[in-house]
Amino acid sequence: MSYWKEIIEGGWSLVEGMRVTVRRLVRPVVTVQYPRKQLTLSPAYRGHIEFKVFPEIGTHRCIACGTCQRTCPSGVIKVQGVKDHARAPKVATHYMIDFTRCSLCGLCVECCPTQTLKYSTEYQLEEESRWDGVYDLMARLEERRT
Amino acid sequence: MAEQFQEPVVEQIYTLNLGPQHPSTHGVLRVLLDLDGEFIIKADPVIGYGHRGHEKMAENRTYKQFMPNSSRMDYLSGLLYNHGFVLAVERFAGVEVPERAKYIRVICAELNRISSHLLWFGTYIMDLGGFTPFLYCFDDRENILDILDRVTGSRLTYSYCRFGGVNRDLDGEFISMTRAFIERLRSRWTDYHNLVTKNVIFIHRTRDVGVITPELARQYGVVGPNLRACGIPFDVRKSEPYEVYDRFDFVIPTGTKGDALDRYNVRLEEMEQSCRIIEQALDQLPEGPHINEVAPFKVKPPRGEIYFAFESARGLTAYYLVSDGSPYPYRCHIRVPSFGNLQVLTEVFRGTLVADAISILGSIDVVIPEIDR
Amino acid sequence: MGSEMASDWIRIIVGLIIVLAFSQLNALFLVWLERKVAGHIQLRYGPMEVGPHGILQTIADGIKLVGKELITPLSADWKLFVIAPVLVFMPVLVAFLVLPFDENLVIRDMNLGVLLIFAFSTLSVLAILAGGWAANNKYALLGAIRSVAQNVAYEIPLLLAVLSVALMTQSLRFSEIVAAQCRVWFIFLQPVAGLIFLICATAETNRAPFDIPEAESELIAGFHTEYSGMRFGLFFLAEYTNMFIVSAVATALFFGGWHGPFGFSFGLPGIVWFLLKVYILLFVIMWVRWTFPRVRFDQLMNFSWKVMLPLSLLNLIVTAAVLKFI
Amino acid sequence: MESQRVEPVIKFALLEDILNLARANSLWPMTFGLACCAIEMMAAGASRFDLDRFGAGVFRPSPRQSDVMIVAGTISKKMAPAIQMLWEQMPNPKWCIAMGNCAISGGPFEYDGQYAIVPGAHLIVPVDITVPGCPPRPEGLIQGILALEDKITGGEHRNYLRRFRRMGGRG
Amino acid sequence: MSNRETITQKLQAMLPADDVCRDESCQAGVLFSAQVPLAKLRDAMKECDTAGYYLESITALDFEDTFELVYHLNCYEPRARVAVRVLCGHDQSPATVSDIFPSALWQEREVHDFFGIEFVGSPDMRPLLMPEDADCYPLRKTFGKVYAYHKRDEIYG
Repeated sequence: MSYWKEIIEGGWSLVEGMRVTVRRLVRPVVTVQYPRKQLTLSPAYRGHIEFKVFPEIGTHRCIACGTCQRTCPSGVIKVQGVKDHARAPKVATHYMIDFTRCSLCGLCVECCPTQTLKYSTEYQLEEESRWDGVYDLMARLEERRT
Repeated sequence: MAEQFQEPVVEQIYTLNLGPQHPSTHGVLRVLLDLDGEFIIKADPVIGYGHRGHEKMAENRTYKQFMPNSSRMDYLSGLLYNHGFVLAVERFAGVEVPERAKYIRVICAELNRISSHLLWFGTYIMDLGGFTPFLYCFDDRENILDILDRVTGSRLTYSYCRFGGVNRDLDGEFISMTRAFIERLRSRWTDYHNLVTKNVIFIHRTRDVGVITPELARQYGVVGPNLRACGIPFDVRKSEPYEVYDRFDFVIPTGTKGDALDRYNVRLEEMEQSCRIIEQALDQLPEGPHINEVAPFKVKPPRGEIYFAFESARGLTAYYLVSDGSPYPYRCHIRVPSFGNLQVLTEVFRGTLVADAISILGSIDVVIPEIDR
Repeated sequence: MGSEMASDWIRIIVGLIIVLAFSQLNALFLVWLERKVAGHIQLRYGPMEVGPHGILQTIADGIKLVGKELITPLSADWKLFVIAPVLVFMPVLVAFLVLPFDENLVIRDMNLGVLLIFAFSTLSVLAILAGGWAANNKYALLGAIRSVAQNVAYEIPLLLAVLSVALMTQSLRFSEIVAAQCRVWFIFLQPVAGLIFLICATAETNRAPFDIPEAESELIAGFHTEYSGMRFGLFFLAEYTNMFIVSAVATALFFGGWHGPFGFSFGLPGIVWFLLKVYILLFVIMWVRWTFPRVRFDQLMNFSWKVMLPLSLLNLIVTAAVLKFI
Repeated sequence: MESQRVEPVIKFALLEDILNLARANSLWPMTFGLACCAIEMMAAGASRFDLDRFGAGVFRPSPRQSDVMIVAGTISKKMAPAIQMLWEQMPNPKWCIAMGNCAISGGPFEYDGQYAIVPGAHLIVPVDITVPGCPPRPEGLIQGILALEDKITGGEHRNYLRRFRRMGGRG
Repeated sequence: MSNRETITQKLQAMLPADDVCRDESCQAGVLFSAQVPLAKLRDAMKECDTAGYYLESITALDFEDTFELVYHLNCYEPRARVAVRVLCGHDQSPATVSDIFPSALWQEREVHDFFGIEFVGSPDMRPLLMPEDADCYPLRKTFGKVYAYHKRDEIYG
């Protein structure tokens, strides 16, 4: 008789499973239609790094000390700076990052002595070729400021 | 069925190649199966397709620079590995960690464990042929990723822990979202049990399939939920309590027979235990700094070695660090749970059907880049 | 004699054109319906962007498949490899010949209509075997062998269930079977046979819990692993048209063909009732597919030989006994 | 090893347009996850960022029936020949998306002493679209697929079946 | 008497006193570490096997003067990890333990992959993680970019 009991029990468990799926069928859909509606990003989201714009001086405060260049585990950052005259503070002129080698660990943002780096909120990136992933932070800063 | 299976006399063995690209090998694992009809005579997993050389990278980077690698080995429980690495170096170099940071780390680690088990639950049922539970689990998992994204900044590979604390402090929103998530997850268990656990096809596909006896588990070094399914309550959080795990009371779920169904039940029960840990941790969350400001920037552990074991989602994982006093580790060996878990397959696959092999491989829950390091 | 022959020919040609058009459009609609039903069961939308609510999605898939390169593996037995998709699609079309869409809307009402359908539906198994074997791919071979074993195992209970209905109506002609159900449908008189028929039908079309031949997680893509482009498209369309035929036969045999429920037709023509019931049954088959995991191969065999066969035999005996003594 | 594209001899403008439009709107990706980015690819296919809305949700396991190969994860030297074989097995109008930093340029695992990985999928497979990020968010992958659709139909305005402008990214 | 007490007595009986050190607080994660000569490796492992231990990991350390193989064994009791350390020169090759602990099979293959240490008597020594045609031993300090290369006593004093 366990033969019949097993069949009936098995059948009932199948119907139970179908009830769960049909209830989900009528439940509202969870999808966020991405290109039309976008999710609100979390405040801590880590995109690629960017310069902070300090209101008092209107631009970044990078002194091209190279700490971030040395700390980065995968050697993503290349920075160059120039001094006006012997005793003037050094100011960064070129700041390039190869984002296709970055692992978003955040060491550069923390080790920066002048705290001038922050995470951008770019998350919809796609490029045609590998070399488009190299970003020039100076140009982005100008672009953002204008 | 597997015991009375003798080596059949077969003139021409039909070798099937569960290739590096196969929907149910969770990554790039290749298993060479010698088949007699549908039954497997010999299984020989070939690994190394996901080898990235983590241990060599540890020898030419400082401890802080090896941080991103730690969460990329087992990307399903990235935060647990990150947490383990940071704990190993802190105990080695003697760095102080404020109380609040310890609780934050435990909460995030347990959330990551639940998300790893949820993904296992989805992919395991998909291996057995049911597509829908996979998407329900991803729906729940997205909630956890939102919560963790809110505080760590990334969804999968976290570099959230620092030597001496965590990168960013929790806020009220995080706590309310976590509590809401736990209620939501608990309310869904009845649905999942009706859909899968009570399903007669699922039960027939998993009961008495891939039985691992305690003796076999001991010989092959199987750890984690697969070991607890054979009835041995061995959990690093209880046997070698690290961080603040000794302040929470939680039960170690164990199975009896050690078959795929027991592994399934043990993992579901573990998700429930993780929820309990998170609730207790949220209740006891102290105030205070989230990072030890005076922690040295360049960590220099003393000469010698440390073997720090912690419980990742798949079992006992350990960092074996040898230091020569410089900020660069001399040798960093990572003992990975899935290494032993996968090796036991050569024994368990013998005599089973191909469909059973997929079910066993799914129930053991391996992540390939974790094995290949 | 001439005019009678001529009108017969016209009927055949018009019927053929309607059948070809209907089966293609219906298959495209079913693929879209399946992806939408699967989507909404899984709390997502399914095709949305390609045309309003994604209705042009399957047309885009079809055109893309037509435009794909047809790869024939070098070591494959190319003659069989090329014939198999055509062989799998041909019996499916022939089965439309005898389906009772409405009172007199049947292309050719043969007195052995039911037998014809099942005779041709077994042909598709041969095509799957030819396709799997010719592809010279280990997974395809395993898939083909499994599909043969499965179809043979589930053919017998299917026929026995149909036999018990034929016993009640003393005929294999569709129109008579449907006519006999004008007041009470056979599903109420033969519930067990109906259930067996539905289960074996899903197994026959390699669907849902019984989709062992093209088990995605075990045998990559089963027998159509090596097929690309429109050849794979033909297998795909054949599967959905097969689903339509099986549920049409189930409606005709058990759910009262073109009759409304309990004789009240509420003014709707017969064909509307028939298509309504067919699409409800199709929805149930899709619903089952997205709910259950896959049965293992030997459990499949045990289920057929140890559960389905005895039950259908018992049902046949009970029907015969009841008919004898009334 | 740059395998060249076989250009058809006769070009019918209208037929080419229709075919490209159909191909763009039914890109069947091959389930081919290597490492962490595979989980984000699954998340993109799951119910919150549904890829099936664009017709790209049918993840075909066999290379014969797939159009786009999404290389998601680190390519180790042992895996490179397998990837090339898979690329050869795909029927011809085929595209490749390199998803994640490891597939684009070796990502965090690329340094001068690296012995185990191939620094970038472009060395073994012709890559059409790269999606940087480690791992890129599912929206990034959807952007990549939409960019591939624009590349196939030759410009966003020519994709008549889709009624929204692609936002974000550089566009 | 718990497994870890039996194994400590057995190993202490087998080895001279100075080769064995016991650290109750397990600060370095290991309760008991024993420096075993190459010849006695197999029977030390047999002791651990009979005492109910399982092999957790085999690690090879590369120093200028010698290799060192560290076998970590653990049992299902709190704080019961044992480390069996074996010094084997660059040219010597230790005996395999894969017949005592089957899990050692893959771990020895991995150590052979990365360091080129031959294990006598191991059933198959095919490369595990490296491609089949790998000729270099990557984890040796002489291969590729490495920070430092020390002698053993510079670290272990």
